[in-house]
Order: sequence, then structure tokens, then C-alpha cells
Amino acid sequence: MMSYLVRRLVLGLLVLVVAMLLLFVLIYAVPGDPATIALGPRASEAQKAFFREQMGLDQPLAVQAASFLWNLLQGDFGTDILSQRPVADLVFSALPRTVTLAVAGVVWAALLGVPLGIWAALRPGTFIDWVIGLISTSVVALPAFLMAIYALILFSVTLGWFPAIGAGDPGDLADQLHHLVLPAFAIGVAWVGYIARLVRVSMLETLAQPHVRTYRAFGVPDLRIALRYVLPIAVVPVISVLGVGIGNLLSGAVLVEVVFSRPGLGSLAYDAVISRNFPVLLGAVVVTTALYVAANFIADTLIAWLDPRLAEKG
Amino acid sequence: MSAPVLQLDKVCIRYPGAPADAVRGVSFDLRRGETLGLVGESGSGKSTLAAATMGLLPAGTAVQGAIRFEGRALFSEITDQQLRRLRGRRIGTISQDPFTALNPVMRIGTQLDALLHWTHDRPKKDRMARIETMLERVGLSDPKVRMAQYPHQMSGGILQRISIAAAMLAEPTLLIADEPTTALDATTEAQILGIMAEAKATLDGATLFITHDMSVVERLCDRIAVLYAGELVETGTVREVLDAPQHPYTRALLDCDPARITEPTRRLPTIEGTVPPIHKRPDGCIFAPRCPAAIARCHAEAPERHELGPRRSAACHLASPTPVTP
Amino acid sequence: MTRPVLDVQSLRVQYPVGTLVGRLLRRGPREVTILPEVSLSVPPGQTLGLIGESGSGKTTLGRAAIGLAPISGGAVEIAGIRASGGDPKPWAQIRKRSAMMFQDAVASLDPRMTLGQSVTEPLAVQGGHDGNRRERAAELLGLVGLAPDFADRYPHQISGGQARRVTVARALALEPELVIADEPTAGLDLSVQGELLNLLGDLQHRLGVSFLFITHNLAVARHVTDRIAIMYLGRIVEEAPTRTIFDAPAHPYTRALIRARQATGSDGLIEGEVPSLANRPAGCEFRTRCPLATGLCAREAPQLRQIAGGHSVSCHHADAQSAARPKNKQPTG
Amino acid sequence: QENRTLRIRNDRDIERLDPASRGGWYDETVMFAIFSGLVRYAPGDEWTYELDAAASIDDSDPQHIAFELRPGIMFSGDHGEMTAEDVKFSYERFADPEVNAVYASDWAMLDHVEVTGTYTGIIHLTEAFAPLFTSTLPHASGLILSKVAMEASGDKSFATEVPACSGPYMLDEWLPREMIRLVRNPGWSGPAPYYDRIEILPIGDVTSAETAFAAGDIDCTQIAVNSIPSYEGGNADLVVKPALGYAWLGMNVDTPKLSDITVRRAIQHAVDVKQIVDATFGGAVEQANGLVPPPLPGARDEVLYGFDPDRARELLAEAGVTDLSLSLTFGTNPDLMIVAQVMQVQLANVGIDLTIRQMDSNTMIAEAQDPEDHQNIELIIEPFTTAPDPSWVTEWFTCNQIGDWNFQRTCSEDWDARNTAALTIADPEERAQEYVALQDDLEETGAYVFLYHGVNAWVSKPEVNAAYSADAQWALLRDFSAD
Amino acid sequence: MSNRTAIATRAPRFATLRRLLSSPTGGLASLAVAAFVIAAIAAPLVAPYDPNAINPINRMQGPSAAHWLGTDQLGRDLLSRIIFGTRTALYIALVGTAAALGVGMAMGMIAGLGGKVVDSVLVLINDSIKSLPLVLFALALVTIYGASIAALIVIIAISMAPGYFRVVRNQVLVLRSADFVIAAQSMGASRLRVAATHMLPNLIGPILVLIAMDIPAVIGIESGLSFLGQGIQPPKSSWGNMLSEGYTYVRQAPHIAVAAGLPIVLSTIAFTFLGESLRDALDPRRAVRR
Ligand SMILES: Nc1ncnc2c1ncn2[C@@H]1O[C@H](COP(=O)(O)OP(=O)(O)OP(=O)(O)O)[C@@H](O)[C@H]1O
Ligand SMILES: Nc1ncnc2c1ncn2[C@@H]1O[C@H](COP(=O)(O)OP(=O)(O)OP(=O)(O)O)[C@@H](O)[C@H]1O
Ligand SMILES: [Mg+2]
Ligand SMILES: [Mg+2]
Repeated sequence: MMSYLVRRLVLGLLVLVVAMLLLFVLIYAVPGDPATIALGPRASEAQKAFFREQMGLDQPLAVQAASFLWNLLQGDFGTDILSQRPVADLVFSALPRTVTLAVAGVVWAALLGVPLGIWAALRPGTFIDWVIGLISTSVVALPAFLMAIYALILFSVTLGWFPAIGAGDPGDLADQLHHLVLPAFAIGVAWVGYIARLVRVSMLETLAQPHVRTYRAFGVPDLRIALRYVLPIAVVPVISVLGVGIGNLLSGAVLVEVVFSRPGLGSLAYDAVISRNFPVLLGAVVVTTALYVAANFIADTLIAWLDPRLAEKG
Repeated sequence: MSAPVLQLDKVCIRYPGAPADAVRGVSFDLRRGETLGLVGESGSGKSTLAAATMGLLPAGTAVQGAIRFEGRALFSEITDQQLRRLRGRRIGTISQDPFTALNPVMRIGTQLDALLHWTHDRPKKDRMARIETMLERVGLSDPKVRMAQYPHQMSGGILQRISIAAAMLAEPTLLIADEPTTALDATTEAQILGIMAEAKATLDGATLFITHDMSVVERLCDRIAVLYAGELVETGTVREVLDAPQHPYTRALLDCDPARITEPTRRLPTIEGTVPPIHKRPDGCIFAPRCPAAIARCHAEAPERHELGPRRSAACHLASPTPVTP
Repeated sequence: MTRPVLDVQSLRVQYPVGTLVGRLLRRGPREVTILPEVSLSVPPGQTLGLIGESGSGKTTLGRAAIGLAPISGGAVEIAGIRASGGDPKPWAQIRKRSAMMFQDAVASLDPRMTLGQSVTEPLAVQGGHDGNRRERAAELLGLVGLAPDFADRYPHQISGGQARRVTVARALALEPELVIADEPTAGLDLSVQGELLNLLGDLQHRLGVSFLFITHNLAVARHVTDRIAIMYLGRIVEEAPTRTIFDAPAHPYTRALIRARQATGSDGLIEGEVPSLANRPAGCEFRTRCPLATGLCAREAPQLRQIAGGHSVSCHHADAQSAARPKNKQPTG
Repeated sequence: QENRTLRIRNDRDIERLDPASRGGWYDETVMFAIFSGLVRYAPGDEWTYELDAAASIDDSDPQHIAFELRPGIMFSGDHGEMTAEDVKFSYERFADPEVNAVYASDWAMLDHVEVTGTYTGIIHLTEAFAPLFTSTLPHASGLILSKVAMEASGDKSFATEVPACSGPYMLDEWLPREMIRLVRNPGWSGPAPYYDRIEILPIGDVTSAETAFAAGDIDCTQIAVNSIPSYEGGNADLVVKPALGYAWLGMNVDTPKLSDITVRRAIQHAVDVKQIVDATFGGAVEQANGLVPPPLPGARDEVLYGFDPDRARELLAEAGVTDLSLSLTFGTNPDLMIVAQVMQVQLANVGIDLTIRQMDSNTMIAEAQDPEDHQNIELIIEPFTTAPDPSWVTEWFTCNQIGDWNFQRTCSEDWDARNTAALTIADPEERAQEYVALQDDLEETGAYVFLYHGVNAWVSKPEVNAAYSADAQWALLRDFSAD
Repeated sequence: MSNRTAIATRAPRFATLRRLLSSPTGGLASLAVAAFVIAAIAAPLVAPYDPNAINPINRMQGPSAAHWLGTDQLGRDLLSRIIFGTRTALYIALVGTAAALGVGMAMGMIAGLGGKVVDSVLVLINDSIKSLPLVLFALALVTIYGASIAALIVIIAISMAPGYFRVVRNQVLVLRSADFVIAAQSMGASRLRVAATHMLPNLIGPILVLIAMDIPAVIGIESGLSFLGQGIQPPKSSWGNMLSEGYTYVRQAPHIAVAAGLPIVLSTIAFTFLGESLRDALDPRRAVRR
């Protein structure tokens, strides 16, 4: 078990390094001069050159990559080329926002999707199964930004229940939660459907396994079998999907963050791409990748805990 | 005398969507202290009968006739809810495949405890102690260690012993064992049979033992019931049936047993012909097309059950009361 | 003596365990040895029975014989073709000349292929038979007593016994010299079992096929094998002609196996549990359960040695004399 | 004591608040509140200025401008009182190479600032500089920093770490990309603004800003031009003002397909600007007649080559091109997407097949500036925003801007010379005429179709009295009040 | 001889199709998908208006008898645009998914069948790709290819291939130790043959379900990119574009986004149920149980 997790962790670190290298390749491929963008149209060539030199943008890419990684090892994320602030400040102020959003979104989706999936799996082929299937597939289809804007119009503008923008007062937990509701809703809706379908299939498959019959042969009540003994096995694939899902949400929450004007990692990375603010981009991606790795690691740990066979197979 | 533990009365079972009954008109009874060996060719309905007794047939399966547990009929006098409560407590099972019968992701101790769910009002320590004792009884040398292990960490023989322990923990009145030793080698099989024989001596109940292996029947069972194509063809005590089989199928089956052939031979006896598909059964005796002794009547008229003695019968026109061999 | 069809020479099979990183960090054992060093041979036209407790490595040996298990030492020679290690060429040759029947017949048939396709799969693989595959399928199925219409069925639509027959038909498609049959009769009723064994016997008679016959069933082995090898924890502990094994077993484990057939109670049976492969006892690996075990057994592992013509055994306490006294429960040490 | 707070949207977060190297309007909006200049733009519809830190200023001599500061203005953070030394420091640093001022051209004509007293001084220019009072002094380049604070900080320039504030507000807290809070600067001795606190929320997406406004989360926001109609007659205060912007269709004369002026002329005739503007903005915006936006001197009244599809077809026939297919490149902007789609239909009418290439704006700029890749650009739209002086409009169309911002790559030495000279024409009338002529020449090249100047539209809650610059590019935060 | 469930089912041609159409969900889903395909092919015949005919006077009209779903910001008929958009949607969904599937499947097979090192490297690459922001790929690719359908498809392939990779690899790892696969190997079948004839058909089931669920994901990616200005370029109408336009005008004309969302939801339902029914129909084991 330990070495299984050690392996996952080492693999995660490798993912981080490879992702960074890929990122450098991409940065190389994306045109657009950071100096021009940062200084605006009125800047002279000399000013731009001076700026490039200051920010180390005149170095060969490999040198830039190496020095970025080297500095990163020492905990230095570099400097935002636009506002000259330490990238770490930007990234770590955005980080909790994004993590809470992604986690809240997936958690509420799981809280609703898992019971729906179980319900459908316990009554396969019935009307209920069909209705749950229909609803869950429809919500899977709706892009989050559309859910977001309609949720805004309904709950913020019309009903005035929830604030429309921002992440809430940093010191005020209740306020932050209040601000979290709608974005988490928007981001989670599709996941409700996705999780419900996944849980259903996985439950049906597990219910057909021979050991489930043993429970029934011992008179264990059906609901108890489903919840106590089948679910822990059936959620294994769901958890690994959720691990990846949370990871994706971290960088994929851009649109929802834009709509709710929530300063998060997704929109930070997006803005950085658009303004070719590469130090910020690198910082944001390092952190999202690390979170992705962490989310998967947590998922794997959970799975290893749920299914000891995996841990030994490695 | 009290009611038999299990009594089957003209049981017919049809799977949903199947063209014909998988089990037809099977009657036998099983009394306290007895072990009944249920034998017959593959697909003859042995497992189906076991599942019916436990009420674990697939939804939509039609069951006719009566299956009585301690005198009360399943489905009519015993509701599904009640039957569920009987399972595990009064009716125990040992399944065929030890590798898949246990939950792969649960420790053995926890798992056995989960199966004994109705005892959960007792303190956990007591329950665990009981499980430990039982594992020791089925011959596991280090029960504590085993309880902390997962199924994939154990061999088939150990798993099968654990299954037996699980079934016996409840001290069931009726124990149903469906080919529990098929996957095991001879020494392990012998150990398991030993455990079962011991259990039989201590438990105040009856056992239904399904197998293909006549020598196992001989070693463990008191009585035997022979199925062919869903029908009960012969029943009686082990000695009666094995020593003087009255149904030609039983006879043929015994002849096929390589263990009974003392001189090694390359050419093993078989029964000529094939089992008719369940929906294309002949009008007369179901075994007639393969029967070496068949007479004209066999092809025209299905044989009644011939009572050949106390609790001894054969479904054959040619059957006659057994001269009990000394 | 004629050259054996199958000759397994000091074959060693290890499965990697633990993890990549765990192994890099050298924590814990890196592999578990299933077969420490097995030698075995099957003469042409004969049947060698392989018997042993569940998990002792019978299936692994069968698979390794045609290169389907990770071989880390030793070699295999089938029909004169010698293969060892990773070079795929000789294995391909070997697989052309041999065939395998799997323990779980139904699972060894591709669920999405019709039986006809499955049966003629070896032909397609080897590109041998260009003719009409359907005809050949019907022919092969006929050989094992199945009607031609079975060619259009799927594996889930037939019984276990029929699935076995299909695997026999498939094994014969290329007219191999060696068939490795892994527990071909498990779960079959006596009549079907008899039919199947007769079928295999006929084929041996007609085509001169050799068999490596893996089984738990001693009664069956007694009839259909020429020689028997007894396996315990991945080692051959005894090998002798079938009659000798039954009449004069020399190894205590073999004796226990044979006796288990006759015993009614638990008297005289060996006690205890099979040790795990990952944690083999030092010295003689059977000593933890052996009624004869002495200090010597704990110190020194016995070698497989010949105690009579064609009869070898690996036990410190086995000799021709004790072998001749099979009924003696407590031979002197 | 009540705490009066204004919550207003800014469409981007601040980047650099240093007057010499500020980012854009999003920075200037904040800078105008936390710094003061000698003079400042007055709120309203006219481009006029009013005194700010200066008690008086003498603009009678175009080369020597005398000023006198209001006494008692204290820099925040105990950096002392504002003196003429600070003015001198603030303006002369634009020429300091270490400051590396991006806006150096604003003070290009500055010779030096002479300090004549604690509060008095004279700005000496090398030449008369017409934009001085329109786009230098009242603009962000005229803001005054604390020399003491700058020297104490040890840096020649700064980005967001403001050493000392000289305006009525000062920075209280900045949560990057979330909020900037301004509070009153206790040292400010000028007219006190109404609000005690101003919370500026950077909200990039205009739809979400409008939603937030509708939900009551913010008091004031700029809105999308195309949503103006939905606020008309509503209970929010709507302000729409002509923007100091210009959008035009440019043609890259360096590409083979567009090297022929006849073809370019045909395209000029093929485009129905009025229809485009109506379709895009639903009547809220007028079509443009040139580059210089109307409130500025030099705005034109009409175009030379207007919509005439028949003439366009004739010209194409004359040029001998058939099956002309062109690409139109523009950045990420929903309005331009509509413009492009209408234009696509219009050009199809004269037999030109238009492919739309919308792309990330910075990618587009990089492509247009690249020595080779600029060949990918045929037609291009890039809307510019400008300062209130026509020189800011025309400076991008010179020969040496080729490879930078002259995407059309039209080049005329003569035109460049006249454009430079126009900077120093003192007579406003004459200067305006020159800019009209310069635009005429650009249109003659055939490489330009002028589209629109646009408007800036804002909404605010009814109880808020909003204040904007003449083009409503900036919300003048100091001038906001409430009923 | 024994005879268990010996139901002699021949495997006639079109058996799969018949099985598919005979289940109610499968039948309905096939019908719906067929409708989408027809709409795509016969768009000019089906659509009531020219999807690109602009009519500024009629901009942002709500649904009416003349325009069933209303008009957009240029006065174009939304229904017609949706019908024409079906072409784009089906095209990118099918080609994009096929590309992602091809790449992901090839990599998954190689990883599953290859050695540990190859496997680790491929897993590493895929995980790394998955952890990077999609927008970045989009930008890089749009720059390399220009904003075109080709670029979009490459973006989709890159962002979705890791998903297929994962499923295929895991399935292959399971199948690799399946008895029937080992049986094939025992006959001397080459790796390629094992992969093609034994693994592929047995992979189809889970893959089909994944594909069906990914169709909306593709459209989601497309609309997200349109939202960010990197999507399909007009005059091609696309659902994603319409969605992002609908977002821009959501306050004045909420019907645009609703109209654009409608076909996405319907197609998702249709494809998902078709995928699942198809999986069941393709699997000879499931077919009997029905
Ligand atoms: N779920 C089911 N649906 C339809 N038919 C079934 C089902 N399960 C079993 N059958 C059929 O019912 C008959 C009896 O099957 P059963 O499993 O009881 O046989 P068995 O005697 O236990 O055989 P074996 O010795 O091979 O275990 C067989 O023909 C079988 O094919
Ligand atoms: N791929 C594998 N990786 C690791 N261990 C394996 C693998 N395959 C088999 N083993 C182990 O090798 C041992 C021998 O297995 P094998 O299947 O050869 O036994 P067997 O003698 O055929 O048993 P049975 O009688 O139950 O069929 C077992 O302990 C098994 O767990
Ligand atoms: Mg059975
Ligand atoms: Mg085996």
C-alpha cells in the first residue's frame, strides 16, 4: 500500500515536470511579444528591449525554462511582468478560490449524483431509471457558462438570493459560502448527470458479481447490500473519474470564473495566456498541475483504501 | 416426529423467458440430522433447486408446487421478508467457487461479521471472538491473522474453509453446499469433507450437498437424490442407491465413475446419446432415448414415481423394490 | 529412448510483485517465484498427469511451456524446438506444434466470436488452411461430436461440457503434437467427463498426440495418464509411472493425496495450511505439514532423486523400501 | 457617521500606476483618483480642463508655462507637502533613461521645469507642443509624484506599489483581480470628494458586469454598446457618449491580392458602413467619416469613396480580377464578429468571397508585425482607443510604423513629414485642416474603410450621480456623488 | 451429452441492427439520431430560411409564427441556423471524436500491450497533457493552423484523447490476462492480431458509451472556444457559436441561448441512448437477456 502510493506520488512529480516542459514548448509556439503587450503600442523598440532584458525574456527558451525550474525549486515563482508583483502572491491568492469552487462543485454533484445513480441501479429498466437517465443526460450536455448565466439571472437578478459576482469578503466565511453557491451550482450540474450515469453502470456491474449473492444468501437486506457492500466497490471507478474531474475543473473552471468574476486559477492562467504573461502562466500551471496530481493522488489513495487488491498489483 | 427440515413437493421451476421448466415435479424430503447428496448431470437443475430453497431465483422465475421449510411453505406461508430473515440464520449456504464468493475488498473478519448482521446487537468483541473460534474449528491455524487478511491473499482451500465457517457460524438448521470442493485438490478436499462431517455431528440440522463426485457422496451423505434433465429419477439412502440403483440413469451414471473402475482403462464408459433440450422433451420417459433397457412403454408413457420402500423411490417403469444387501 | 515431445528443463518462472518505485527503492521482494526450477518431460504419444494442490503452479507450468509466462531461467523444448527467454521466434514455432486447453473453457472462448470462428482461429492465425473456414469448422466440431449448427452459436449459448469440446476441437485444428490440457474435466458430470476423456484418448490413439494433463482428479488421472508428476509449491516432488504413484507413492504428500481418496474421517490426513509462495519454508518446503519431518528436513532441502527405474522423488525419507510399503503410516525415520 | 461607499466596475485590474509607464484606462481611472496633476479633465461633455493641484496656471506662452501649486497638499504616508520640486521631478523623469518611460513622447518637447519658489515654477518647452493642454498635462502624464517618497523607495519607477498618493484618495487595499479599495487621503486639501470609500471591482466580462449591476452588486458599470437599448427608459441612469476611438477596415497593401489600388478602391465602394454599424449597434452608434473622432479637431464630415456597389463591380472588372477571395482578420470581440459577418455578405454582393479569421488579439498583432507572417493578413480590423488629440490618432500610419502598428503598410515620406509638422501647428483651425487632409490622403491610398468611432455607455444606480470624462472612457471617481 | 441453455441462435446478417431497433430506447434514439443526420444532409431543403441572410430590422425577435425559434442579433432565423449548425456539430463531433479515439486508442493499445516502460511513458504524457489548460493548446493550435475546423479538431483530439487512452489502456490491461486472449496467444497469434481481432471488439462496448457521452463534450469545447473567440468561423453556423452569442445577448434576448441549447441537449440524449443501446445490441451476451 505504501509503495503503491509512493509510486503514484513519484509519477505525479514526473507529470509535473513533463507538463512544464510541454508548457514551454507551447509557449514557444504561441506568438505574441510579451514586451509589446505589457508596454503597449507607444513603447519604443529600446524600451521593449530593456524590458525583455529585465524580465529575462531575451534568454534562449531552454535557459528560461531551466531558470524557472531552478527558481521554482527554491520556492520562487518569478514576477508578474505586468504588475511586477511576485507570481506566488497572485497564484496563492487565487488558489483557495479555485479549490473551494472545484471541490464544492464536485462534492455537491456527488452528493446528488451518487444517490440518483444508486436509485436508478436498484430499479433497472423501470420508469424511474428511465427518468433519471433522461435528466442526467440532459444536464451533461449543458455548458457550465450557460448554466452560470441562467443561474445568475434567476437567483441573483430576479430573486436576489445570492450575490452575482466575486468570491466574498476574504475574512468572512459565511460571505464566502454565500458567494460560492451559484458558481458551485453552475459547475456541478453537468457532473450530477455524469456521476449519476457512472454510478448506475458501476453499481449494476458490481451487483452482478458473485459475492453479492453471498450477502443475499445470508439474508442481508438488499438496501444494506447496496449501500454498505456494493457501493464501496462501485464507487471506485467513480472516484478515479472524480479525481481527474476535479483536476480538470481546476483549469477548466475558466468560463464559470469569468461569468462570476471570481478570481481563480483558471481565469488567472487564461488571462496570463492572453497577455503572454508567461511567469504568471507558468506559476498558475505549476499549481494547477500540482493540484491535479494531488487530486489524483487523493483519489488513488482512496481507491487503494477501498480496494486493497489494486494496491498490491501496483 | 417433527416436520422435515426441507420438503419438496412436486416442485416445478421455470426461468423467465425459458421455453420450458428447468425443474419438473421434484419431490423429496430432508430430515433433521440427515445429509442428502444431490447428484445428476450438468444442467439438470441442482443449483436451481438450491437457489429456489433460498428464494434466490432471478426475479420473474415461476415456482410451482411447494417447498416447505420446517413444515411451512416458502412464498405462501413464509413471506419474502421472513425468508430473507431465515437465510443465513436458519438456512446457510456454502457456494461453489471459493474465489468469487467473498467480497474482494473486505477483510475476512469484517466480512464474516457483516454476514452475521443480525447479531449486531451483541458487543463487537464477542462477535469477533466467536468468529475466531469458528475459524479455528474449520482448521485455520492462525485465525487472527486470517481475519485481518483479504480474500486475494489466501488459497482456495482456506477460502473454502472460511465459507464453511461463515455458514456454520449461524448454526443453521439447513445447510446447502453447492459443489464446495470442485476447485480443490484431494488433500484439501478431504480436509473440507472432514470439517463438514464434524459439523454434521455437532449441528442439529440437515445438509443438502450438491456434487458430481460419487465418492464424496459415499463419504459424507446419508441419502441421495438423482436428477436427470430437471426430474428426480431416483432417491434413497446412499447404500440403497449406490449398491442397488433402480433407475437405469443412476446405474449408467455410477458405471461412468472412474473411481469405481478398479482396473485402469483408457476407455471410460459413457451414456450414449444426448440430453434432449428442455423444450424438446420426449413424450414418454425422459431418459428413454438413451436407456439401454427401454421398452415400448417407456417411449409412450412417462413413468410415475415408484415407491420402492420407505423414502425410497425411482421414476422408472422397470423399477422393483430393492433387495437390501447385507 | 525416443526424444520427448515436451521437455521442460530447469524452468524458472517469477512474477514481478510490488511496484516500479518499490523495486527501484529496493523495498521488499521484487518478485515471487512460482516455479523455482522445474524439469519435466512427456514422451511422444503419452500422457503425463500433473497433480498438485490449488495454486501450486500447475497452470503456470502449462502456460510457461508455450512461453505464456515470464520465464526467467531454463528452457523448453517442444517437438525438437528449443525456446527460452524472450526471443519470440522459437515460441511461435512451438505454438504451431502444440495447443492448449484452458482451465476455464468458457472464458477461453472470445465472447464475441462464434464457435465456428473460435474453432478455426488457429488456422487463421497460422494462415495454414486457405479453404472454406466454415466447412473446416463443421468438420472440427464434428470431430468432437457437435452438430454443424454450433458453428453459429456464441460461447454463452452452450453448456460447460460443450465449451470443453469446442476447446478440444480448437486444440486439434492444427493437428498438434502436444496438447496441454488444464483441468479439462472440472465441473463436468461423470458421463460428459467420460465422453471427453474418451475423445482425448481416441485422438491420442489416432493422431499420436501427447498430453500434459493437469488435474485435481486422481480417479481420472489413474485411468488416462501414463505417468504422473506431483507438484507442491511449484516443485515436482515426485514423478513416476501412474501405477507406481498409486501403488507405491514415495513422497509423504503423494501418499496423503492418495489416501485422501479413501479416508472417511480426518484421520491420517495431513494437517495445516499450504505455505504461501512468497514465504517458502526453508529446507524441505513440505516439512511444515509433513508427518515425517525431522531436523534434517528443516536444514536441508531434498533433491529430486531417482529411487527406482523411472521413479524420482524429493524427500529425505523416501527410499525404495518405504515406497514399497505404502500402507505403513509411521515408517521409521 | 455614515460610511459612504461606491462600488464600481473597472473592466480590468490595475497593472502599473506609474504615470510614465502606466498600462491603460483601467490604470488611469485609479490614478486620477489617487494622484493629482496641475490640471485635470473636467467631468462633462466637453474636453476642458480645470485646476487641480495648481492654484493657477498660465498658458499664454506656448513654450513657457508658469504654475503655482495649492499649498497644503500633503502626500500620503508622511511624505511631506507637495512642492514645485515634486512637479519638476515628476515631469523631468520622463526623459530619464532609467525610468524608461513608455509615455516619454508626452514630454518629448520638455526642456526642463524651473523651480521658482516652494509652490511656483515654470515649465520650459523646446518647442510649442499643441497636445500639452489636451493630452499631456490633464492626462496621466501630468500627475505629480512625491520626489521624497520616490527617492526613499530607491526605485526609479514603480508598478503597483505606489510610494505616496497626491490625490484625494489613496490605496487602502488591493486584492489582485478581485477588488481595489480607495479611501480618503487625509493629506488632501483640495475639494473633498463625496464618497469615503470606493471599491473598484475588476470584472472583465461585460455580460457578467451587467448582470451584477442588475443584481445590485455594483453601483455603476460600463455596458456593452449593443445592450444600450435595453436600458433606455429603465430606472438606471444611462449615459452614452461618443468614444475617443476609431475602428477601420485596413488592407495590407503588401499582399499580392491587395497591391492593386483599383481592387482596394473597389472594396472601399463595396462596404456599406451604415448597414454594418446599424446591424452591429442597433442604431446606438454613427458611422465614421474618418479616423479622428468628431469631438476632436480634424474630424471629417464625409468620406471620399462611399458605398457604391455598382462602382465596386466596375472597378473589379477594370482590375481584371474575378473570383477574388480575401480573409478578414480581427481579434476577440463580439462586435467585430458581427461587423465581419455583415461585411461578408456585402462583399459577396460584389463577388468577393470573404473568409473570417477571428483570433486572439495578441496573436493577430504578432502576426501583423511579423516580417513574413504579415502576408497572412489581408483585411484587418483593429479598433484603437485614443487620447483627446488628433496627433494620437494619426501617429500609427507612418512609414516607420510598418512592422509595428501600421498594418496597412501604406507609406509616404511626405505624409510622415506633414504628420510630424502638424504636432506643432499652433493655430487650432489650421491644425484641424491639416488633419483632415492627412486623413484624405490615407483614404486615397484605398487601404482604409472607416467604420465607426463608437460610444461609451455607462449605467449607474439612480441615486448615484456619476461623472465621466467627455468620452466616458474614464469614470472620474473624484466627482461621483449621491443624492 | 449435456445441454444447457442451448438456444440455437443463428447469427444472421443485420442481427445487430435488428436487436438495436427492437429495443424501445434504441429505436427512439436511432430515430432521433437519424433525424439529426437528415437535418445535416438536407439542411438546405429542411431549413425555412437562408441561415446567413441578415436582416437587421428583425434582430433579436422572440419566437413567432414566421421564425419558430426567433431571430438572432443579425436578424437571422435561429431555426435555420440550428439546422445548418447540425452539419458543423455532427462533423466536428464525429471527426473530432474519431480523431481523439484513433489517437487515444492507438496509444492505449500500445501502453496496454507494451512493456512497463512504454506504458509509464505514455501514461506520463497523457496525464501531463490532461493537466494543462485547454486554452493554451487552443491558442497554440489556432496560431499554427489558423482558426479553422482543422485546428478545432486537433484541439478536440488533444484534449479528449487522454480520456480514451485511459479507458482503452485499462481495458486492455484487463483483457490482456483474459483467458481467451491468452488462448489466442497460445495459438501463436501475433500481438497485432490479438489486438485487432480479440481486444478491439471487446473494447467497443465501453468505448461506445464514452463516445456517446463525449459528443456533447465536443460541442461544449467548441462553444467554450467560441466564447473565448477561437471557435468556428462564420458564415458556418455552429451550435457552439450560437451559444456563445446567446450568452453575449442573454439579457436582451434570452431566447437565443435557449434555442442553441436545445439541439445540444436533444442530440446528447439521442447519442447517449443510442450508444448504450448499441453497446447492448453489439454484445451477443446481452442480446439474449433482453
Ligand atoms: N438464469 C437463468 N435463466 C434461464 N435458464 C437458466 C438460468 N440459470 C440456469 N438456467 C438453466 O436451467 C437449467 C438448470 O441449471 P442449473 O444451474 O440448476 O444446473 P446444475 O444442475 O446446477 O448444473 P451444474 O452441475 O453444471 O452446476 C439449465 O438448463 C440452465 O441452462
Ligand atoms: N500473473 C500473475 N502474477 C502473480 N502471481 C501469479 C500470476 N499468475 C499466477 N500467479 C500465482 O502463481 C501461483 C500458481 O498459480 P497457478 O494458476 O499456476 O496454480 P494452479 O496449480 O494451476 O492452481 P489451480 O489448481 O487452482 O488451478 C498462484 O499462487 C498464483 O497466485
Ligand atoms: Mg450448479
Ligand atoms: Mg490452474
